[in-house]
Amino acid sequence: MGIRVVIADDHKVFLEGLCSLIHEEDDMEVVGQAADGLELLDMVERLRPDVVVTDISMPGLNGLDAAQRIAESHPQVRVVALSMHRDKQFVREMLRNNAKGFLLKECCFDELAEAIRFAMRGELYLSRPLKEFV
Amino acid sequence: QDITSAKRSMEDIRALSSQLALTEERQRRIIAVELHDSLGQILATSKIKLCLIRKRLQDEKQKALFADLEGQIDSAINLTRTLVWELSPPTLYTLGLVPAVEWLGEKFSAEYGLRFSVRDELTLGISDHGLKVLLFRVVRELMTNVIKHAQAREASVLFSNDAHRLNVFVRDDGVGLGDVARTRSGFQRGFGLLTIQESVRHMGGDVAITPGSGRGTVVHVWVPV
Amino acid sequence: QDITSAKRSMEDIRALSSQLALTEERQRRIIAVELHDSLGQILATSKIKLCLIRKRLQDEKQKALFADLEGQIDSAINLTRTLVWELSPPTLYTLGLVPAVEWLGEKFSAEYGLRFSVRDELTLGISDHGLKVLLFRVVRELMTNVIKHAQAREASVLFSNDAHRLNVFVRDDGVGLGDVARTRSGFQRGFGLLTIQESVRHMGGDVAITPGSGRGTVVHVWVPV
Ligand SMILES: Nc1ncnc2c1ncn2[C@@H]1O[C@H](COP(=O)(O)OP(=O)(O)OP(=O)(O)O)[C@@H](O)[C@H]1O
Ligand SMILES: Nc1ncnc2c1ncn2[C@@H]1O[C@H](COP(=O)(O)OP(=O)(O)OP(=O)(O)O)[C@@H](O)[C@H]1O
Ligand SMILES: [K+]
Ligand SMILES: [Mg+2]
Ligand SMILES: [Mg+2]
Ligand SMILES: [Mg+2]
Repeated sequence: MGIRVVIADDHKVFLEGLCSLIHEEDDMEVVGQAADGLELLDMVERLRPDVVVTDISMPGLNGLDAAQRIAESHPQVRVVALSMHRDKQFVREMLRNNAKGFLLKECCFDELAEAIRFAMRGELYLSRPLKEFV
Repeated sequence: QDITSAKRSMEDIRALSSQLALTEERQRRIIAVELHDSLGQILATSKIKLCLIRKRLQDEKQKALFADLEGQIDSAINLTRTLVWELSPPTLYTLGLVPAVEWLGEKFSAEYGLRFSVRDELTLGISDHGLKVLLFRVVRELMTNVIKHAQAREASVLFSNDAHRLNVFVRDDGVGLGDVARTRSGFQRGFGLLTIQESVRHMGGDVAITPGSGRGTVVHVWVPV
Repeated sequence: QDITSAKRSMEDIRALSSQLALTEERQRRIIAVELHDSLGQILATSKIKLCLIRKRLQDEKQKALFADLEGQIDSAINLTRTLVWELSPPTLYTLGLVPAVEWLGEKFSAEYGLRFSVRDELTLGISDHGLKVLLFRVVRELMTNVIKHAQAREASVLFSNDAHRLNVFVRDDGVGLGDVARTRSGFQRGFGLLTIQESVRHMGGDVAITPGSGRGTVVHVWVPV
């Protein structure tokens, strides 16, 4: 069985696009789609995925806080952030919350599958323009 | 009686200028969120769709056209991001005052080739939203002044607090304000310092401007906490 | 001596609030122009490229994805246009004050279902750029007040002038301001009217608020020309 992924983004069309991309990869599958941080926590609890790919700006609970809670309650679940934000401060904060990757939304298509595989192996993956930040 | 009403007016006016700043910031924020959430997402989604189509393409010419198109969408995304930041920095709202000032320091350092360092010695968080927004505006204006007027090589922003007040020090090693600029008539040359003074006093704090040790300028802003 | 300095302060402050409004408007304008010129162009170019590629497509599935993609770019273009207007209406800069107020009147009429008519009896043009921008902000605030507070069915804006001054009348047939709101302490409930008063006085004019004939409110703003 492939890598079990839950993805979270409050933008439905974008979320579906991500699912289609993951669908084309042989070694992974989407087991859950969340529209906000709270729904994400709930799915992590119920589905125990291997990897979570999450947006940062979401209503209710944002991706930063969701990552922190996942790190506390389910440290074995690897979190990859996927965001429009491209500043050091966001990357740093996400890594502080134990994230295993940070993807920019415009880069994610080429890098998404790769980042998920890295996370699965417990390795860090950053979108190319962000590499200078660490 | 005249003096009392004049005093009342000054207070009104202080409230007014803070209020203006907050209203403006709120409007900017609304537009920035719209840009980030709606436009940014539409563009990101377009990029995904392009990617899905591209994977199925055979024709080389088509592929080249696609690469071009993806480049366009990338620049649209980057431009959107820049405009969002210029309108209203998401860092301020999501991460808080100090990270937002750090971000600004990095941006200014990169753009203007002076070193802007930020030190955070705060032992408390700023929960009041209005205070956060106003302090960011104040610090941004002071940092902009350093860039516009100081001819400094290094500058720093320090945040600290004790039990009663929160301090921000903006220091530079530039030319200094000179005597004229520190008097009231000096303030009238620009509106930045006057605006800062009014809005900080409205928060119950104040501003002190002194020469730096050696050279340059130190601006100390404090507000009660 | 205290009174003199208090007077001077009031003048400073009037200058300050006008200055703030102008600076803010200038920044918004810069961002709006960037959105319109840069982002708008990129999106328009993307649309053309999409079209070029689509014409070469055979596969039906690809065609469907493309239709979708073009829909996305169209909504990005529309959204950009809306944001440009919200930031800084191009009409104000290219056509002038009255057309910009007409545009706003139509927008408000469509959005809030009350009738906003605009009448132009001006025999002169407003060439001063700052005056144009400040008057637009004043009229926009008055129109917003009508929408927020008046519960009116009809409202109108009239521009007129004689040899010495330019007048703007904003009338509505709503609930009226009541006595409290017309007093100084009434103004303190909001900042809109206070801001208007300060910036109009800074231009050497003034504001008068009176009950409408029958019902509603008339706000008369005048500035010297
Ligand atoms: N860090 C500094 N170093 C040297 N001079 C300064 C510094 N900050 C301010 N000044 C002087 O003080 C004056 C007043 O500053 P202020 O911010 O009030 O106005 P401004 O920056 O000139 O214009 P505005 O802020 O309205 O765009 C400036 O014109 C400048 O001469
Ligand atoms: N056209 C109107 N009809 C009825 N009442 C009005 C009208 N315009 C203003 N008011 C009253 O006058 C008060 C003060 O208006 P002002 O524009 O100063 O503040 P605001 O609109 O309440 O808040 P702000 O403008 O700061 O967002 C309003 O709260 C409202 O009660
Ligand atoms: K799959
Ligand atoms: Mg989001
Ligand atoms: Mg300044
Ligand atoms: Mg108002």
